[in-house]
Amino acid sequence: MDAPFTPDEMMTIAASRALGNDDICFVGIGAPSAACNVARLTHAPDITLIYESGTIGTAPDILPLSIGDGELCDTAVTTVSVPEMFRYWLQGGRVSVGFLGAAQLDKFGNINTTVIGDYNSPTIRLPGGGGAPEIASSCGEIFITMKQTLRGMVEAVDFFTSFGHGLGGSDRADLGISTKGPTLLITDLAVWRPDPTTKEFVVQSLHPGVTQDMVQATCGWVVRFADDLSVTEVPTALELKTLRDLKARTEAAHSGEAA
Amino acid sequence: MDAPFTPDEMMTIAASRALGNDDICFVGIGAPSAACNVARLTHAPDITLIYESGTIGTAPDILPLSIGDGELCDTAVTTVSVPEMFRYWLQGGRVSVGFLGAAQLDKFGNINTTVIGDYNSPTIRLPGGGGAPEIASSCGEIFITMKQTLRGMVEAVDFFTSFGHGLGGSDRADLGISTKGPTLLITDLAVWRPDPTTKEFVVQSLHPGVTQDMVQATCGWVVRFADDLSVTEVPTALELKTLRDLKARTEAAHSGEAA
Amino acid sequence: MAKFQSLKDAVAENLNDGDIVAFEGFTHLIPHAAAHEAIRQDRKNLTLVRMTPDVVYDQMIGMGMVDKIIFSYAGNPGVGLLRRMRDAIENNWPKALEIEEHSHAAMANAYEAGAAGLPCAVFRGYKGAGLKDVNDNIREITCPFTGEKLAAVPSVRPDVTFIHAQKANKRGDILIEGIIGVQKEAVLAAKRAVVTVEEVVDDFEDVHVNACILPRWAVSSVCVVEGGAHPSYAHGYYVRDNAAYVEWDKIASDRTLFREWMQINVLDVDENIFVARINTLKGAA
Amino acid sequence: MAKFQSLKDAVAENLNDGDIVAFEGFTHLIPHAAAHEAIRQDRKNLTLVRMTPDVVYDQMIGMGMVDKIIFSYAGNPGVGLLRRMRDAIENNWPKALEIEEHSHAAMANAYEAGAAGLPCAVFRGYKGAGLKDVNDNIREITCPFTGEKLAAVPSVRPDVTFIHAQKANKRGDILIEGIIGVQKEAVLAAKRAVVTVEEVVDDFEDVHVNACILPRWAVSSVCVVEGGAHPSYAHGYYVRDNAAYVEWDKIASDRTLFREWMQINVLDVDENIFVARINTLKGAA
Repeated sequence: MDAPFTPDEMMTIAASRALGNDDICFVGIGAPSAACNVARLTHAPDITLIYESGTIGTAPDILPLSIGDGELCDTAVTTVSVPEMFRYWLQGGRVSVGFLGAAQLDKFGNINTTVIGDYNSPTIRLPGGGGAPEIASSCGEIFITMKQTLRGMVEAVDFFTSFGHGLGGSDRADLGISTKGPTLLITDLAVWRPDPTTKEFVVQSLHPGVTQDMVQATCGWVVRFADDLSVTEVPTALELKTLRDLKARTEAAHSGEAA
Repeated sequence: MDAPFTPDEMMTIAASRALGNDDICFVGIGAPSAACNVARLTHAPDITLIYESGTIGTAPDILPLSIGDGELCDTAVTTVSVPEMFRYWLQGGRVSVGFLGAAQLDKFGNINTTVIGDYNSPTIRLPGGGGAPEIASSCGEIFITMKQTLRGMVEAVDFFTSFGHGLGGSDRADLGISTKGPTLLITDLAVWRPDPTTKEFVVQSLHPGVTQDMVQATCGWVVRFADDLSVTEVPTALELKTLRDLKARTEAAHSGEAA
Repeated sequence: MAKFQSLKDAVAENLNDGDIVAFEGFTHLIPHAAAHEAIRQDRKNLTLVRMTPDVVYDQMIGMGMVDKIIFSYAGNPGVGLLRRMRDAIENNWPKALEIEEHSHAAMANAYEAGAAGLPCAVFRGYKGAGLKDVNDNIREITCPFTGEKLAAVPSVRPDVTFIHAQKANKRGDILIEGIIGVQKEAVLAAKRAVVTVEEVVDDFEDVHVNACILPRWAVSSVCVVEGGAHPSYAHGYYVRDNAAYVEWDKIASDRTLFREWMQINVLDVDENIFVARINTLKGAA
Repeated sequence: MAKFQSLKDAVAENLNDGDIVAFEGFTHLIPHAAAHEAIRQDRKNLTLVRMTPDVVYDQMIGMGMVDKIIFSYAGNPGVGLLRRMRDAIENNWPKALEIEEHSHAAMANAYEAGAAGLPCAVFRGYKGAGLKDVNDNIREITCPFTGEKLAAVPSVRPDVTFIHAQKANKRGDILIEGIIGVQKEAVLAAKRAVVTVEEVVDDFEDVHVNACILPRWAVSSVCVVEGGAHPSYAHGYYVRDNAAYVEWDKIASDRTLFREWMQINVLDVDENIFVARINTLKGAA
């Protein structure tokens, strides 16, 4: 019998499975960081994790609170300057997967982490793009992970912090962007992939126990489900233990206790 | 009574005197390197010597045979990459004095180390400019040192490897170059400085024992001598000993013996 | 040429009202003590530059010292938003704040171009991104060989940059190790540079030949402030005070609470307070 | 992803006739052994790229393998001129050599731009210099903010780069220390990269956090060739063989003498000869 697990754990573990041993992965903070490190600690021990602080090939024992924690540097193959990171490693085309979170996301994988409302007189001023605009255009492909909410998954983003597939179709290529863009969205309820032609995200699999209604109820656009809709494989005992141990070590370290 | 000395020694020592303790000096190889290190070992112990191999603040015990010898790195404050050297330190305007040698030089301080004859079918193919074109434009000012010969000091250089004062006057500023360019020429016979207006090199002092005829006989342009022409101060015992010890250590090291 | 002096003197001599100023640090080595001294000296009408403005810029904005901010990510790392900065942008409190917003790639390139003495940075970026529609300092430049359109932004050239580093040697050379961020570029791009350090050592003989070292003639002032990065961290000295970052979210959420905290923890003290703040954070580093 | 293999196999798999190839090294760490293997495998119609072509490029040009060279300083460091390269340029022997000549600043920027994935490099250079009149690959670009005219050159993007480094670890990561030149850029700018190393160590645990390390996935092949930089040097292993550079000047001065030397010292041997060449040069390093 499988252990019970939370939607958040399912999201992180499903995301981790998308990463391979040979991937060079540019890691955003939060959920992407957990997924990338679970992958490293399970099926992809040789994956290269890069954080925008300049740490290349890092293998943290605990999850960093920020993208510049000391743990990332201590365990990295090397740590380079931030200009070098963005010029040689990201812009240089050396990164296979960029893993991003989102405050607002639309069905074409466009991400907003800049403002809610008008840019010049925003309702809510969010932190901004950081590395995301060029992560989105320079990495071979983009994986996105976020929890579903009506506020987060919207028909149209208030601001194009980073470009996904624009208004769909060939928008991306038309702008002269040669990378694939968003190829995967993993939420706490489902796994989505873009339609090959329209580029709209289509639900490929529902996490165990999730219904189509639940997905639609927490998504601001009309959801498309794949004809061969499947159920996401449940987390294995190893995956769950790995994630929970990682979170426990992280909790202990960040509250000042020995891990 | 002063010790006897060679014209070459006088040249190096006179050149060394032009450098100050606070100078940040980009050092070409050959005579400039000897002069810069004599300055460091006598009156300018805190001078910063930079070689284009990326070594910053180097203090070699022996003279390097090339601009990338290990001795330069071993004794440097830090060693950076060559792109960083040319971008941050040279182009960034951090260097006060660039010290160059020359295969061919004209009276306006233009240097040729590229070709003798036509560029596309040269009589003699020289090594080329290396760092010199941007050293000449980016350093606060330029000192030049070379032995006088009719082949070397010519009415017009065959090729503008690095730009001095062009055809004189305001040529340099007219090209949008804001640095001073050549402000000093030290040969084995004399010390020269450009006329403030025409920018033509004018002999300021003759080395001890040198006559105006000797200077003209080894110079391909009609030489101007300053109204208040003086005699270069003879090398002090300390200067001579410092230079000779440096050369002896260098000789010993490069022939494989212990210094 | 670096002179060793007190932080108070270094700020007084190098930071003027109306300056463009960068207090740089990428999570690591953020110069908190220097920023607090600037707050105590009540500098006005500053333009702040930083890739990742966090708590110190939130504090300076909340104190009304800032006219404009040039940045690429304004968050409290691992915690959330910057509430004082939001209050300025959304409600003009305590005064309006002009923003010039970029991506990290653009800012990193702009510092790099500044260090390189260039007027602008050229890179491949902002493709499809909304910022280029709201920021006139994002333009295009065409490669004269391929015809490709590239992005251009003005280089960053601060009047003065403040950084925190691990060590100076007795001559005034500066050693930075670990996550080095854009600190070298921020110093070299600036007219003047003030560096606070954890300690002064005799020399750097045992330091790696290619380590990130700023020679003494590339900085204006060196000030010893042990713990001067707190609640940020100094690799090899002390770890990040995550609790302080979490606490800041509460403090900054209320204007009165914010002002009280600033009075007690910044205005009424001096930089000597920092050494005590890292007491429990050593050892783990 | 780096694979450990013999130099012979690495050259066979990575270097093709007609390739644009860089054997980089700035006085230090020049990949002589790799270049000699390329000579033994008799590659043709190469375009060679290097800031400071010296003895190895003189040898390859003299052997008739080279159609074109892109460079910024062609000399025998500390000795004089390159006689085989001169013979090719002045007398078309053994065949004509096309040259594309730049300054060091341009080449360094061109490698940097190649590593950064850009089509061109932008810098302030060539002011008043004659090269821009004889090289159509030196053009102007205008800063869209200040109107300043800057120089532009195409980025360097070799088909394959060869470098020599001190160490690989067992995973295939590469460590370069000392005068690092443009080697990192030359590797990252290239489609493929072959690295010869002095030795393989278990790991880089004791190496400085900011040392120049190329991760294994940034290189194609790693080959252990002890002494593989001779007569150049490897910081920490052996010193420069200055006598060999002086000797080269004599060898290269005569076409027959040159060919005889190449037959005996390159064609009739393999890379295992290099370890003996550094015997008397260790210790002092």
